[in-house]
Amino acid sequence: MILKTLFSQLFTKPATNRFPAKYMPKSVLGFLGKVKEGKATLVPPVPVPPRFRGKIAYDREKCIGCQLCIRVCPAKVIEFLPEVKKIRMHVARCTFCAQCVDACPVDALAESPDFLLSDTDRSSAALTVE
Amino acid sequence: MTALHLVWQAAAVLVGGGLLGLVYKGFDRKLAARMQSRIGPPLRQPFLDVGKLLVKESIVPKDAVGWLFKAMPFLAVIASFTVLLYLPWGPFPAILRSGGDAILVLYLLAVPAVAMALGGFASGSPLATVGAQREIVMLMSYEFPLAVAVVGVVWRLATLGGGPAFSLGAIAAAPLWTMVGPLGVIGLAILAACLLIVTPAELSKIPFDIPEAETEIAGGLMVEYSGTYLALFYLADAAKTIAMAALVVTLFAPYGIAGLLGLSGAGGQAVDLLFHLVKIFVVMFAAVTTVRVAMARLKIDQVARGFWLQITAVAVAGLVLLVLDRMVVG
Amino acid sequence: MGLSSFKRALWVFHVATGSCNGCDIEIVAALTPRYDVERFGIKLVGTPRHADVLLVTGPVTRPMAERLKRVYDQTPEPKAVVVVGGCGSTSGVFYDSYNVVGPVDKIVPVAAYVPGCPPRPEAIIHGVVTAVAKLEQLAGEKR
Amino acid sequence: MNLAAHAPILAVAVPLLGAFALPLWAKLRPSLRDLWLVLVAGATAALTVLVAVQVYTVGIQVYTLGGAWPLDTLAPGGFPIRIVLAVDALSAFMGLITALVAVVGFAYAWRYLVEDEGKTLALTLGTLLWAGMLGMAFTGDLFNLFVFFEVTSIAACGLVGYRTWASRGPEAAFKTMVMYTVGGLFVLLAIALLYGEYGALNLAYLARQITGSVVDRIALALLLGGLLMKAGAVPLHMWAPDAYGEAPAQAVILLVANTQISLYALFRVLFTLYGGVADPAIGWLVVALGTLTLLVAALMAVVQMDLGRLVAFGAVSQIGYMLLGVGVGLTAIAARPAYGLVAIQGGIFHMLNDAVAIGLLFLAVGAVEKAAGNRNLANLGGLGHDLTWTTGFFLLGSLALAGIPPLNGFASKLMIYQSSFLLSPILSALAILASILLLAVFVKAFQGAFLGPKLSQPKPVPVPMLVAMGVLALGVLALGLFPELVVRHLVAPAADALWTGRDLYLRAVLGR
Amino acid sequence: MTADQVKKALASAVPGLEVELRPRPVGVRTRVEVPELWAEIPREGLVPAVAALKAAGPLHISVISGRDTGEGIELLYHFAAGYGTPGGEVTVTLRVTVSKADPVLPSICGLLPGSETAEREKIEFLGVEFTGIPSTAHVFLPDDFPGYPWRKDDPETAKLVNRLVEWEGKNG
Amino acid sequence: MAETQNVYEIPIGPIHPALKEPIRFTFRVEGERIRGVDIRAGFAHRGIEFMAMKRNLIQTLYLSERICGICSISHPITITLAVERAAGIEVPPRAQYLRVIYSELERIHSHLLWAGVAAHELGFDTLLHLTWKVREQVLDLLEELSGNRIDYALPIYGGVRRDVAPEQIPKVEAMVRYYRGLLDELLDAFLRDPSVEARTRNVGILTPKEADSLCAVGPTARASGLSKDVRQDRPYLVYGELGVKAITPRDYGLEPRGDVYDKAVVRLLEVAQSLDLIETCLYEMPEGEITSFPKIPALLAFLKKAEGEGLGWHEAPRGEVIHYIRLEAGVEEPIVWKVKAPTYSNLMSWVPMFRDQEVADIPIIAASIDPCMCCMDRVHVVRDGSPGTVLKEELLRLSRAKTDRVTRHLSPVPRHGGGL
Ligand code: SF4
Ligand code: SF4
Ligand code: SF4
Ligand code: SF4
Ligand code: SF4
Ligand code: SF4
Ligand code: SF4
Ligand code: SF4
Repeated sequence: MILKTLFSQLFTKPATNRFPAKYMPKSVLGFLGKVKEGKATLVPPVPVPPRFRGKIAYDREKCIGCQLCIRVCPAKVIEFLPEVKKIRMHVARCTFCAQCVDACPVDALAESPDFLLSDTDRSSAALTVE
Repeated sequence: MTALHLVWQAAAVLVGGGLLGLVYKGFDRKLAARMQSRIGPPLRQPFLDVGKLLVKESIVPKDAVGWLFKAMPFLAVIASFTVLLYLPWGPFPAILRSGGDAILVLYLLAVPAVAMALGGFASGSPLATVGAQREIVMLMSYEFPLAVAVVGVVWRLATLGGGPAFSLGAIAAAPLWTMVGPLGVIGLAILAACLLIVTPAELSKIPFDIPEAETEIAGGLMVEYSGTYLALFYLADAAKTIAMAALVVTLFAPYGIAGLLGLSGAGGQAVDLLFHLVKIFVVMFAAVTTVRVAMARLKIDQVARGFWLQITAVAVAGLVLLVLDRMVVG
Repeated sequence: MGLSSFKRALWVFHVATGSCNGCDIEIVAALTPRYDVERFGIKLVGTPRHADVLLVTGPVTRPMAERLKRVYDQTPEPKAVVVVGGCGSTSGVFYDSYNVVGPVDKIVPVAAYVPGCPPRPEAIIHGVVTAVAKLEQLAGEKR
Repeated sequence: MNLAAHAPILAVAVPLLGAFALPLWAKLRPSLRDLWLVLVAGATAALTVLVAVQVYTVGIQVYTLGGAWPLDTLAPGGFPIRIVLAVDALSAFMGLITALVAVVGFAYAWRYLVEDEGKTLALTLGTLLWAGMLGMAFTGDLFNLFVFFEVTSIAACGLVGYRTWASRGPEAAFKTMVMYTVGGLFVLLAIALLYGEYGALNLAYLARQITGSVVDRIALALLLGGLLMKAGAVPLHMWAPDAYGEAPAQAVILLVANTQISLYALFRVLFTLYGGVADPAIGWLVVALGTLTLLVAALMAVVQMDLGRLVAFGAVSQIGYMLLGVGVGLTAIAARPAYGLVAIQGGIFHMLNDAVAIGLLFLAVGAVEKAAGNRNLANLGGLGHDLTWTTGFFLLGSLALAGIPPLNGFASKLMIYQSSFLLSPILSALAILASILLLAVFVKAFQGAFLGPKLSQPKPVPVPMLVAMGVLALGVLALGLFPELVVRHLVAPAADALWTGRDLYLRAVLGR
Repeated sequence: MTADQVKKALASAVPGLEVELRPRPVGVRTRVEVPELWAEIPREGLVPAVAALKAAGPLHISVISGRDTGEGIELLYHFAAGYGTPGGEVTVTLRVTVSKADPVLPSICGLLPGSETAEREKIEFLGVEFTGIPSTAHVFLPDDFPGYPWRKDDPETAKLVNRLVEWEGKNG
Repeated sequence: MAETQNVYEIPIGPIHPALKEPIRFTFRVEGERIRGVDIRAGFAHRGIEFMAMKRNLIQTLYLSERICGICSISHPITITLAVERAAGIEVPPRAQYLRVIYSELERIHSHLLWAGVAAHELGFDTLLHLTWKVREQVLDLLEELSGNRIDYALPIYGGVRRDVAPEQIPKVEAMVRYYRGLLDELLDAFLRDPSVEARTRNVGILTPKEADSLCAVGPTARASGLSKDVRQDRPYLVYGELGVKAITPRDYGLEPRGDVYDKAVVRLLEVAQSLDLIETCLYEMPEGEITSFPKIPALLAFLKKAEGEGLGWHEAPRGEVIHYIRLEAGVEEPIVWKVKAPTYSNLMSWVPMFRDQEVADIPIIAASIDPCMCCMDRVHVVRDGSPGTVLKEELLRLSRAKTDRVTRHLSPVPRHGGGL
């Protein structure tokens, strides 16, 4: 009977993960400031598994400019910078398929656990990887 | 009682009732969330919602009959808050009393529904129209069992010579359960059950939220309302929830506990008032919160048929038992 | 009251403009017990009239563009648009279709973008919070 | 000549004679006709008020025309036509209702009726109907009651059917005529029986003599039947929706008042004539008919698609409430006078409220028809965008009729619920149910006609029509907000007249 | 149903039809071969062939694929014959080519109502016509869509393409 | 109103709050009953097949994943099967098992998703919360295995991209155990709840005959009692040797009626079936390579040379998916790629399912085939082709007729009861 489940859930701990705080703070900026000062804590999101496909990390030093990543990327994320033979990634376009990671012959690309990428500007510095 | 006194008391009840309504709404949402294994919104969420709605733009759609569209939220609020004035509050008698306040309350409870339906109709949107149609059918469906339950209790009390007819105050003062015979007790229990079933319907809560059915008609009645007008309906709903639960309590469980605890005077009154509020909460939790989390929405004709046939039959059976009880007990 | 209650009682309306369902189901997931955005007073509503925030997913197909605009116009002020997903933010993989006219910010003004394909529910929460922070900043500047 | 003393007979005679003169004036010039009508109506209304004031302040007014004394009618071979008027508080109350309705109706008709569509005829018939109603209300003897009954019947049927170009008008008139004639025959038969038994037609005299014999009972049954038929109570209501549907709006409200006058006559018979031999069973019968009427009519209203017919069923339903109230009073008054009196007051008060509220609705329907050209809900819609006042009036009337507080319908219905539930709780539950049904129906109809997107551009509603409706709307509000005043000063004396005042009435007429 | 049965049915309907069997090996421990039949069929043969397939056993149409071959339009009707037989379905693909000058085919909706969506889709995407189809309304594209997206010689669709890559053209 | 009621058209769609893609229905309604329906899709049409003709196959693979985020294994698996067939690529045995495991995980998540959405359509939000709460478990596992909760990016031509690592096996087992323990509660909540039953029994019936002739697929067909399941009928991967049997309501001891209730039965039982399949594969799966092309450049080069055509098919959670692909040597892009999603086949089943049903049943009936598009919740008053042509009056009249019907139902008197 569903009522049994309901009442038992009434008295058990909710399944909710409290990211980033239990309730909406009165002021988000204020809260973030407090977190910075160490006066408040940010509840972390549900932990991501080891090989989570988050924002792609780019090791500019390793990159040899072979453009393989560009060939496999389905979303036109990656821009080739011919003068320097390096790449620039426009993360907002990314589908996080990590095919570029698989393709890169020198492991210049890697998956990162970073997935909280919201921004008010889709071509901000945080969303541009060079 | 001086006029000033009256005004003061009325203001207290209105403000208190409104606040209480929002608080209960907060509890309702919180508990529903907990039953669904969620944390749910903070208790003060309804206040925030209303506050937010008040700062929003209030749009009157092009196809709407403007004055009616705007007037109806006010009518709903006025009616549902007026009910609060006619209800006794535990140890405190109702602010307004008149011979027929039980009937008056019945009608006043119907007014917000009518106001919502009219508002929905007036908004000129097809979805709102469908919702309003459903609201009207709902109103027609549940009103009879509701009337039978209220009238039954009032009548039995009158036959026992308790106070002026149709007076909620009299009912609150003389709990019927101990005055009637065994048949009467069964009858009363049946009527109480009917009233509990009517409660979510009266408040348009699942499984009776047909007029607003979000997945079918996207908010139905309320589709076109925004901002302040929506806030007013929100408040009306909060007040009506309280009123309905308080009506159930007044009719079927008007007991105080101050006597049991040996308290009297101001302390006793405070305890009784608190106890009254707790009872309201229990009714709301049982008839609204629990039901709405544990059921699917029904279809309008299922509801109409159910109320007209089954629930009406049950209610009438309860009434008949009361009548029989009268013949036996006197 | 103003902003302080506004941002703690955000009612959102979801507009799918040709998304692949990925973002849409994650939006719904954000409502369900694990993430429960109702904690923040966020509520999914059935009509733009009740909405404060439009959650837009998808690259905006040709037939949906005009409807998106209409929904935006129907939403009472103040309002904010949060784009959920990479394809809504930039058109993503759908960059060269004859039936895609997006991305969303070409059609309506956008307050925050949530990259991801689809973003995790937490990222969606983060997106809404980002939008709120932006509102706060704007309000602060005005003051 | 003392105007006050002759006021009762003048109140009947002025409209009666005035009506016959109307067509003559119209032949000369329509404006002269209108002037004449204003004079006649004004005089009649003033006379009615005067009578009422006298009755309420001084007491029962008895007037005999064609004889010095009411009982002279007994004398064989005397003056053949003898009109005995006996106006007590209830009669005066009814007179006031007719005056209100008639004045408002004429004001409305001024711009509502179209000159070359029988306006003169309609006004003539209306005045005649008014006269008949006043006669029924004021008369003190049975035969005159019958005569005025017939006057109203003829005038009413004329009003229903004079618009011969409306295909269903004559048909409805015929239907109505049949019912009225049958009703009239019943009444006549009853009178004959009573005359045969007691050799008298004077109400008061008969009331003294009546024994409750089998013949009396048969006569009562016949009277009940005839008057209920005219009042449009279920199951004898079939003519009413047709008639209300076909007659012009200002006439409909007169027809409504006419049904109330018939109820008045019924109450007169039940209380004054048969009061001495009152039998609770009769009371129960009236209660049952009342409940049936209010419920069945409400249910039938649900399925109407024609705005006029829909309101008509609402009107029939209200007759049920009056019957219920007075029936409960009849049943309970002997055993529990307090409740009985409340019930009767409720029933009587509801007459006034009904006249005002349903009158408002019918006038609004007329306005809709005038503005939009039809009354079919399937073709109406969105009138609220333009006809703001009419919209408001219709809504107000609907809510009042459904008994939504604080409008007038609630005040009287509450009295009816309060008292009827003592007889049986199910009665009040059913009465409440019917009200809610009506509410639902009217709200639905309201939305159908007035809300939603605009379908076409309606014509504006002429100001006099709006004013007429406005007067009734004010009535709705005033009666709803201050019911106590009205009950205390107007209704209570009228109700008293039926029961406690019976002896007074008999003594006033018979002199002992 | 076996591949042979299907072959026979097809052969009886369209005499002289060449049916190619392309067995498809599947499985890891126990390898089985799932029969796939492919046949090129003149458009007059389509309806008789489908009728024969239907007569031979429960028939299901999965979809119709198509392409612009340059000279003509090639439609591939993918069926599952013996639909719902555990392990016994035979995939049948009938290839019909029509010229661009006369891109008309008979509809098979009469035999297989489930093929309506697929046929309607081909109308809007390839600009073919079906005789006897219950409805020709578009399914996916607006009714006033100017071109046929899968045609190679269709300039209209290309005009509608927006290349939505914001960084292109900015740098190198 | 007379008995000769007019037939009205109400168009419904295409925006709605809950989820999924937009579509538009045009219902022909008589009084309150639905007499017919026309369906317009394409609001979410992004021209994927068209775009693919301009992209290489690896890019196309990720495009196929974005046909729909719910079936983000099904479409990639199907396209890989088609390409592998066309290009003649062998898939290592372990990869075949892994593909089955991933597909079945997807089926579990998808069916639970459906259950929640269906409950939501019925206004039973608690069930939405409960099912989606337990659904998180399988999403966690999918995230663990694939690196994302949705859009798994797992299949690749020639195999799969990620293995189930030994340390992940206990997690898979834990998930299987978790759902086995919950199954009864789920069945209870959906199949034995009176209010759910009241809304789903005998609603939206699709008879076996109709299902057959309209080529319905997946749970939609199986709920009507047809024992059709691509995994059973037309083996691929290792399904042939796993002994999959199509699930019909008979497996729950019910005679199939083809209504919404039966569709719930089938889907819930399939969750149990998937658990069994996952367990079997987990233990039977041989060791070995997971792809025949560990190096992407090699894969790209091979595909560029490949020539041929091929079909791939798969039983997605909603039914048969089939892809046809044609490759030509020297061209990286597919020459033709045709995608057939299950909803495509089931679209026409709506027509008989809606017929003679009530307007209030539209949401749940539409949801019952688990469409990838079902915008019925917003009544969208647009006449075909020209958005904005307002037909509100019609709808108003319709809704009036509805109230009339309901109230007439209640009223003991016949209409026009006032006749002499
Ligand atoms: S993760 Fe995929 S979409 Fe993103 S950059 Fe790499 S290949 Fe392109
Ligand atoms: S594949 Fe690797 S090395 Fe080549 S361009 Fe990309 S990041 Fe650089
Ligand atoms: S961002 Fe990705 S998951 Fe979201 S709708 Fe677009 S393609 Fe789908
Ligand atoms: S799969 Fe085909 S039909 Fe569907 S959106 Fe893509 S191109 Fe259009
Ligand atoms: S329904 Fe599925 S196949 Fe059709 S457009 Fe949407 S995602 Fe593509
Ligand atoms: S069936 Fe639906 S959910 Fe599955 S891939 Fe197709 S569109 Fe997506
Ligand atoms: S069909 Fe309904 S659930 Fe699906 S996208 Fe449209 S509105 Fe949303
Ligand atoms: S305007 Fe039309 S498309 Fe837009 S939300 Fe409303 S119904 Fe949907």
